[in-house]
Amino acid sequence: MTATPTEMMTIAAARLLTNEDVCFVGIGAPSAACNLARLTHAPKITLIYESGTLSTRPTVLPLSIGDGELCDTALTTVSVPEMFRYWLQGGRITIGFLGGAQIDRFANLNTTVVGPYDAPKVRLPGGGGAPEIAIHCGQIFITMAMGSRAFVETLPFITSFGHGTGKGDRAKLGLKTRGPTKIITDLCVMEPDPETSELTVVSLHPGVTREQVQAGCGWPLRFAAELAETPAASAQELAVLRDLHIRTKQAHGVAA
Amino acid sequence: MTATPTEMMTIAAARLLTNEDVCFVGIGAPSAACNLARLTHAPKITLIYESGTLSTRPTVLPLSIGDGELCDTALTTVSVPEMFRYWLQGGRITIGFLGGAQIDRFANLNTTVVGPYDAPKVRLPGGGGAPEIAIHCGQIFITMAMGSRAFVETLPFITSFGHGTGKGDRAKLGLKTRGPTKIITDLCVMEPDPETSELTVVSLHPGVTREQVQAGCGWPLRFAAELAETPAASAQELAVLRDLHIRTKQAHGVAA
Amino acid sequence: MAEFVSLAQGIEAVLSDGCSVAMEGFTHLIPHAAGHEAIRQARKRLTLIRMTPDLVYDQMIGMGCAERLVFSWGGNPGVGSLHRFRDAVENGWPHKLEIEEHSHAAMANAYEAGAANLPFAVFRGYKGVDLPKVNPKIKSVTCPYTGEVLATVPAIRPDAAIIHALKADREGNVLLEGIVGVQKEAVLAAKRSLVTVEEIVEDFGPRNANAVILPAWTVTAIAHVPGGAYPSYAQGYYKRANDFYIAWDKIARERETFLAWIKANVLEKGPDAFAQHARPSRQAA
Amino acid sequence: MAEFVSLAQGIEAVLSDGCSVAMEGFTHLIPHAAGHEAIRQARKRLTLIRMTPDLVYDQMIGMGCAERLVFSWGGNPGVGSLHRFRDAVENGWPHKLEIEEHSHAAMANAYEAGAANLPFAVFRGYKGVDLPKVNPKIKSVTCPYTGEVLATVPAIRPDAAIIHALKADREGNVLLEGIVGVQKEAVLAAKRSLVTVEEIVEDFGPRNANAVILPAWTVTAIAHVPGGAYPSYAQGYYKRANDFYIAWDKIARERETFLAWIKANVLEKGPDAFAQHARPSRQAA
Repeated sequence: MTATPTEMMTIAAARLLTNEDVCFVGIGAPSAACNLARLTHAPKITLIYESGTLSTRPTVLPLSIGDGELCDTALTTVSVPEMFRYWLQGGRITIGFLGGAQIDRFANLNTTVVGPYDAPKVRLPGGGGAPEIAIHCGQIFITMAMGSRAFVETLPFITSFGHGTGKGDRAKLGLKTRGPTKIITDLCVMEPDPETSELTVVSLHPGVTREQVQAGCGWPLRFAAELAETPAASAQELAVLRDLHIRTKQAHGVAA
Repeated sequence: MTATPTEMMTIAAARLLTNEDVCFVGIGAPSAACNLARLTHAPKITLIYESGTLSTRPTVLPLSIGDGELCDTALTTVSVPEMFRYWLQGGRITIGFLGGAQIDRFANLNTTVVGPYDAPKVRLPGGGGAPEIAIHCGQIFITMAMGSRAFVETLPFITSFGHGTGKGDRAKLGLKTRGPTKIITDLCVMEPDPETSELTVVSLHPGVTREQVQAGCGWPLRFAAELAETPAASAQELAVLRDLHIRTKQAHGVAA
Repeated sequence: MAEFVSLAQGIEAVLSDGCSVAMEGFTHLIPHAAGHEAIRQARKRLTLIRMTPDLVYDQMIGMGCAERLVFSWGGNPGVGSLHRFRDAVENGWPHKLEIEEHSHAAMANAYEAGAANLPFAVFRGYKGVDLPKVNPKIKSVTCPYTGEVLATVPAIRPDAAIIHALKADREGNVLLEGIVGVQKEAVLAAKRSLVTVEEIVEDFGPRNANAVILPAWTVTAIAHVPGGAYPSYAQGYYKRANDFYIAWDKIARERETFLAWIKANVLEKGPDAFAQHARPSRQAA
Repeated sequence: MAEFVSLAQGIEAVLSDGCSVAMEGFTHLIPHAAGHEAIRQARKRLTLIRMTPDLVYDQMIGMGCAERLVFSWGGNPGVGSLHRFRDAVENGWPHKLEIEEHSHAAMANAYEAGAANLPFAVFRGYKGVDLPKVNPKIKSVTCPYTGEVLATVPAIRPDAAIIHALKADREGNVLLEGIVGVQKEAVLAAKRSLVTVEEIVEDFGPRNANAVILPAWTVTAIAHVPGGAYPSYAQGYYKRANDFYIAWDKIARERETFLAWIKANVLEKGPDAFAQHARPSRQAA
């Protein structure tokens, strides 16, 4: 069995998680990655969804951030004001997952508009929890499929803050959290450069070339001097992930 | 049967309450008055204790503001921050009960210190909920036994605000609530004068003379032109109140 | 004190043309039946307030009920776009829609401040992002102790709040359970409120001492609308109709299919149409 | 992640000389056994934070543990004075006690702000009263939208929080129920926390979806101390010992009777002495 690029993204993200993490989980790849970690090497990982469910253990993936499954399997469920005040702003989350329609080389994200704000070409959903997830979680993992319309030179709108215009910008805003530390894509893993905070490819997924990665990015990409290859998905990782997706599809009648 | 002065105070206070009231109840006479009203003419009155119990219906009087009985018989119980934010500051209380060690002629109250704050002669318990009860409830009923050390010319410390130095002071502070509208004592009932807000005796309890009331007050008291006599306690009022006290004593081993 | 009414009476009582309304429910307990009734009554020039407009506001926007939208995330959860919302913002169809956009944290805090009768909320947010440049309501205060500058947002104080809840008792108290979102805050922040419920019971019976309950004297009107949250869900009653959320993407993508769906499923139906979605399963308290 | 410890170990772990501590419980669930252990371990120069000092702090103040008291109502509920508190404030016995006095609303808001990781809380209060004249920590901010001036109080962020709860499960999650006061906020606002519990259970079992639970990863240490709230109470386990609250008035009135009581009931006893007060009656969740 070989992992699809999307599966490889999910698996690579899952590997970064530990039993000690408290994750603020978004729908889609983050939810799949967090639950894959929970069902494999990190059974004690704590998952929190912004709908208020604390320490939830879904047996299928939710389609929405507030599926009943999340509440049924949670330790407890708090109100949304409490979630944002005591839990997110409270600084109790170690890892927040974000994604977006667009990302720039300093891992700032746009999920608001393409084109001018007042007369948008494409109106995207907006920020939701992202602007504050980006600043309150200990660190941020971003999962996004690559493409030159997604990885862009300049964002039309900054919905959530990554590293601004480079190293030191977070500190200037008084932020003590680390911001985006890993960008896990369908082709590679990137990290901010320790000196400049510019995103740098540190690991290529099996079979992926530098050229393929560059083709999926709107700015000239930096590659680490010692470029690693992401270990291939293990049979167990793939089996557990696919089983999770099958269960999910059976439960919802649709994929999540 | 004749009511004792304390019973008369409780009964006179109870009569002022209606089915439509939402009362923020303190321990002692206010609790007895509110529950007497509930057990007689105002069965649908809503009682709230600052411990977080909403719409509570105790069968015995609580000794403390947070007795288990209040929670057991409540519609629900909220946290104390929520109580003070959503319910008291939220403006959802029609009548707040207050008492105090000392009161002045404009119904300001002291429950903090006698003597200088930094070197008190007597250190009293302090404000608790009173400073905000005094400003957020629709109106305030004060229950206090009279005495020249309690009804004083000048307060050493204003713990909760009544009518300040006279009519208009509440409005100057931006307050839209009515403040103290009734002072129910063991000897009489007082109301702020409509023109000056100075406390004025409007009704003497049965058998009480003007001289007795004046003897229990440290400033020259004003009496209403048409001074009423408080209707005597009815047999039913007394029976229900005494029965409540007996049940309370049996439940606690002590009076409340 | 809460009055028991029909859904039509309830919407008439709390919702008037030009008023502001918060119809809340965070994924769970979204008051869809009430939204349909507002469309049937052809309410106009509403300011619609909701963290996630969801299908309920996509439908109302598409039918021209809204003059202004206050929101923090305008997508179809797990699916994609809200096409009627996009068509209004991008193309002004059926007419121009003003938007006031926040983050979730800001709106959650703004509801909380509204319930607490404060004029504004303070939170740590919006650092380094563009939304404050396009939303003049986002301001700041300085902490008088530390000097830290914190974000502020005006309290949400809607004219009306409309929510769906699990149960009401005969006295008009309302019980919520599960993902409770900001519904309690929305009701407490509003001038008047309508609650649609799955069930009316004699009393709630044994329950957790800290159950989430809105006392009768905080609610204006209660309407019994079983299934009224569909295609959202009611914990312990019926599940979220994920397939309908996916189907909506296609229905709402084109104006014609949207209008046809509304005609057949809203204009030519009544609140009873929701009852088929209510399948009582277990007690929720 | 919560560790299970003895009460003695728990107090050693979270409470050091000179630190600030919030031992909360609003009438219900007051951590008296923990207070006794702090006295036995002879903690000194503590900043004691509590809305209602109650008997637990009267005892600690009388034994010289406290340098400073942050409080909002310092009486014996339903009875009268806290004599050891008064003796400290009025006569400096056993030594001078600094006080920082607030209203309940201010402290409740300050705990809430602490739990929310904010530096201060905003509320509408203290109008026309004298406390702001003697407490320089009471300040104000101006609403950036309405111009209204509102009161502020610094967030409470204690070094340690100590509470008593009904149950912990084997993973170290903590369940509260009934009058929950400000305990959750106190734990979330503190750097470290100790929770004494009536019972340790395998798991909480069926419960309300919105039960008040502190997850294991928000708690430092848990000690099993049945009866540990006595003479306060634990909902569903044992009732408030109103007779002891009344008896305390006489015990604490004189220094000698107070010291004799502490010697016999605290210094010469251990946490096991509280077990006699625990009479499990019903499940609380």
